[in-house]
Amino acid sequence: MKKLINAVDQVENQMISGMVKAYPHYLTKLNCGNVVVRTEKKSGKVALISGGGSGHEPAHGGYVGTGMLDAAVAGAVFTSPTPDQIYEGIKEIATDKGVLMVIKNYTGDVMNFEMAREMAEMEGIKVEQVIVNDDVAVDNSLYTVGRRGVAGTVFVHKIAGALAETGADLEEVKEVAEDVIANVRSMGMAIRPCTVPAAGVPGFELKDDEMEVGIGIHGEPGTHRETLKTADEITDMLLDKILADLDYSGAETAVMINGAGATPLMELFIINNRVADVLAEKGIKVYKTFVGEYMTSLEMEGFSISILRLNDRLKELLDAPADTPAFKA
Amino acid sequence: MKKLINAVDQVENQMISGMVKAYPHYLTKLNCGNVVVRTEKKSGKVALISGGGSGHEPAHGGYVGTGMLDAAVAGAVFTSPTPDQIYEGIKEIATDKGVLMVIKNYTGDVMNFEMAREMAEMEGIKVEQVIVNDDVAVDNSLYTVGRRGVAGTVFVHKIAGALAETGADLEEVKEVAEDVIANVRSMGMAIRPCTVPAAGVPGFELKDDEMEVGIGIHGEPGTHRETLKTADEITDMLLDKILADLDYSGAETAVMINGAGATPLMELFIINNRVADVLAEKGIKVYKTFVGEYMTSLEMEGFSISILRLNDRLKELLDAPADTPAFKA
Amino acid sequence: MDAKKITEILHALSSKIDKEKEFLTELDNVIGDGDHGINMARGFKAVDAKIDTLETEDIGEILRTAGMTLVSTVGGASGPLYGTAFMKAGMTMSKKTQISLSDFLACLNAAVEGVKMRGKSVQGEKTMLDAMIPALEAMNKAIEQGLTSADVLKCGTEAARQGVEYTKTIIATKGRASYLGERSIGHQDPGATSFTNMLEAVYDYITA
Amino acid sequence: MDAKKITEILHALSSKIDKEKEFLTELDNVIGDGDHGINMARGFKAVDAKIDTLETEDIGEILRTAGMTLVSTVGGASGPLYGTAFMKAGMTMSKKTQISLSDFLACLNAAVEGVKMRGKSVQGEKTMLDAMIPALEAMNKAIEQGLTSADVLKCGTEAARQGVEYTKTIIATKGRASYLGERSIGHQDPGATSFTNMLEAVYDYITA
Ligand SMILES: Nc1ncnc2c1ncn2[C@@H]1O[C@H](COP(=O)(O)OP(=O)(O)O)[C@@H](O)[C@H]1O
Ligand SMILES: Nc1ncnc2c1ncn2[C@@H]1O[C@H](COP(=O)(O)OP(=O)(O)O)[C@@H](O)[C@H]1O
Ligand SMILES: [Mg+2]
Ligand SMILES: [Mg+2]
Ligand SMILES: [Mg+2]
Ligand SMILES: [Mg+2]
Repeated sequence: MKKLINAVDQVENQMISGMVKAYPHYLTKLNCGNVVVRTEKKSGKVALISGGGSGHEPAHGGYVGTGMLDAAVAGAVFTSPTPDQIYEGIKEIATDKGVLMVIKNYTGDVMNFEMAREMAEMEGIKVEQVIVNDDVAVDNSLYTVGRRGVAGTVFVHKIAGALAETGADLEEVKEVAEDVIANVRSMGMAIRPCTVPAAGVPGFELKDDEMEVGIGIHGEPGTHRETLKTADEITDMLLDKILADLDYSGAETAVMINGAGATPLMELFIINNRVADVLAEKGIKVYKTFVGEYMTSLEMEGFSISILRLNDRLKELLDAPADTPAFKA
Repeated sequence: MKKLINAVDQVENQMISGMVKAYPHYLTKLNCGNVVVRTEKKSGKVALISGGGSGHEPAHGGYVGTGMLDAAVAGAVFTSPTPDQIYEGIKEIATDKGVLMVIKNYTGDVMNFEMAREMAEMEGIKVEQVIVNDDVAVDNSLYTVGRRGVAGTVFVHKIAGALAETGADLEEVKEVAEDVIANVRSMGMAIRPCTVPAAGVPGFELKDDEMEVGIGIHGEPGTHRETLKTADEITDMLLDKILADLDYSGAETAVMINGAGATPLMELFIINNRVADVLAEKGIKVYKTFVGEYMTSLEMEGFSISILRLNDRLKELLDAPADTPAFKA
Repeated sequence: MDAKKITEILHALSSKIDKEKEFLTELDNVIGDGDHGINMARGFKAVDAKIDTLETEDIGEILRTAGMTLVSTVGGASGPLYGTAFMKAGMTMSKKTQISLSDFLACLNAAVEGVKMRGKSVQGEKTMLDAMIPALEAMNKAIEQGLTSADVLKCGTEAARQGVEYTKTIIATKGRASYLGERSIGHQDPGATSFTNMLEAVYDYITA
Repeated sequence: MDAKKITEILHALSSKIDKEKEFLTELDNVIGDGDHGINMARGFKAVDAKIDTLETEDIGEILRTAGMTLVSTVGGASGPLYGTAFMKAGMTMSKKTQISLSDFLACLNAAVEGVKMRGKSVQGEKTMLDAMIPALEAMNKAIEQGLTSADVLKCGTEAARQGVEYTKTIIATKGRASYLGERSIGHQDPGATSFTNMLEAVYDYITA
């Protein structure tokens, strides 16, 4: 394992400390595990909290700030945070307007957030939640606990965060978050695995000419493994699944080409070159494109495509001002 | 070579096309090689142009927009662009106020930009240039052509671009760019090499426990190769060289922790955690920190630290609005 | 049985889990993400430390504290599940300083309900419930038959072990293993195994 | 010698460079970044195509066009250097339809001045100049002695080859090789080598 770290049991807290020291005007760390909140607490608005395991940087701390999240909670690498951490975050940011939890659909995440919610509700804090499940790779069948939440989550933060900033009610903010979830689909792939520091060995292995299609953001297996293809062919494969899952015809969309962590930006742009052409050909209008690292998997090499079907309201909220370390609009 | 590309001779143009398709409101591509200019040409201001080989994304196209560059020119991967490309860029953006070229100190870059300048001057365009040489790794001795230009270049784009946006004269803009150059120092290292697509093999090789210290942004050798150390030890080593080269005592600074391309953000934050502590201990105040990928080297794994000594004017210009695909302030 | 004994039993669970740590992790490696033993051992180590600081006769408080400690140190799926199980058990014992065998079964019943509620799961989904529910049923039956505490617990551990065997035969439809679909068949569930380990520890304690 | 012959000579340079491509690249691998042969071959291929489209008797225009083509297709350090060399040579031949031996030397002189100006370099820095300058001096001396064109060029290529040998003995202080410091000693300069190749091609053409 070749990593730029100090000790495997220090990566999470040194990461959070380094993040807070980089952006003190945006972020303040609570004294209860790796929880960051807005340095300037905003009142009179619904407060948003999200989080998950560490290793997805800039998610989730990078999205704390004006127009997005009010708090982010980071568990151990690829492990859900515990309810008490989440609860402390909720308590710190709660306003009269209530709190919305944005959860990615993993058993551990859902349970830990829900427990935190119960704890907060016992204190009289109004809490609602939405569960993001944008990954179309593994089908939502009898044998799964539903689809996984991946990079589309960032659109939920952006859009629900923008509405919350206007002072909208908890129900409205939850409703728009669910509107985003209903309209966003994602799928990813990888050509090189990542290594959880505490594990010390790669999460999976690929041959020199192999790729894993439909991979999750913790390196979970996807639909299948096959011989590496060209960027255009891979892009077409992912787009096919995404476009088959939701009717985007005639719609305006927001597109995110998300790097898994070790993918050069050059390659993400080459992929976007194809995405733009295919969507144009199909008459799907791209209103805005995001290319970069939004929801990573340590040093995994690969990418995901997320496509959000917009309506006038989502469009307006996507464009609304946001000022966070990792997302500015 | 395992890469998400279509063909080795297509990487540069598909990258630029993908970038322009992602950000059409910011970028327009000229019909003469890989040159991008602002979609909305700004008149009445000094126009800034920069560039270099491809493979450093988001540099340089990502910095074209309000408050930074007016044009960026991309050569083949790690190869200086040719004068005619640069010249077309200059012609497109030139205003009565003149054009400033921001060049990184490589023989090829300097010569190609200077030829473009001569061509432009023959057309009556007023052109000045600055040469960025912030890399403290290889000493500026008899046996070198001076220091290399690396990630500190982004501060030059930001600050000179901000002044240009105010309508300042060419001489003033050049002077502030030189002020940045005089006050910024950088140094990098790597734990894994990158592969130039056309070459097909890594630019160098490192053993499982080795690192290259003082590496350049094209993977050029630095000061030495040694056994991999902890993130804190490596950070201290780079900081020592940077802080010995310029007197930062008592100064306010801007810090950039730049990922080489494949380095997880988690590790960059762990490095910043140490940088912030060391600078605090030495009484060097950090006014602003930038953590991310600003000047990359394809999928090289490593990072560089840049520290800019600020004065009131540089501070104000660093804070001035910027709206480009890769840098927003 | 008083608060002191309950504290001793919790320490016994902790050392049992620590002993089984590697095996549980190996099981989770096959159909999960290979951290169940590590997660559980970390949590019970924290419980060890925490309960020794408690100065209370209230068994409910001790169990609730153990649950909250698990919740705040285990993480992942098993943290909230076992945490909830112990907290719910603790609630049935609120303010009580003695615990009887039927109290114990009421605790286990509350624990099962807690896991079902928290995990939105039922029997037959290849989870810890596939050991917990049969164990509870067997013990309820044994108590009706008037067996001794030791024999009741013996029936319970027997049933739990059979439950673990049963998990080998079914497809996971909850938790990480569910992504494997049919490939999860043939492997025993780590959570069902760790529950069985705990029940064994209780049996060993009262028969020692 | 007229425009047609100059065009033929340029094609001869191109095929010579193409033949030496691998060797030049190998040399650059050792003390540079291993692209000199590739860069030069790409540039001369473009020159090949470009000059055939020219319909002019003006030798100056042909040389300038070759130079501009090199500049816009080679990139890196050698693109501007050789490009400038050819363009400066072309300027001395502006509007001329015949080229004499002394015209050729004037061209070479302008080329040397162009490289020095563009590269901010002088003799002894382990660059193409270490072949160009000795070749020019030797040919100037030979022409004063009244030798034939062929013999003058022979003296030039001889001197260029010696210049290449000399580059092995010195430290690079310009270009990428300069970062190697003392480690650049013992290796011949790629640019000095490619210049010598071109001069050899001219000699071969006029003696063929
Ligand atoms: N929804 C659920 N209901 C009941 N038990 C569950 C559920 N999901 C997972 N489990 C149990 O949790 C165990 C896995 O725990 P652990 O490995 O610690 O957490 P994670 O799956 O988050 O890594 C499984 O073996 C199973 O017994
Ligand atoms: N300043 C300079 N003056 C003269 N020649 C130079 C100078 N810098 C480099 N060269 C020549 O250029 C050659 C390298 O060319 P090439 O490999 O094509 O470009 P690059 O170094 O940009 O990769 C060197 O061998 C040397 O002869
Ligand atoms: Mg597990
Ligand atoms: Mg886990
Ligand atoms: Mg070279
Ligand atoms: Mg080169």
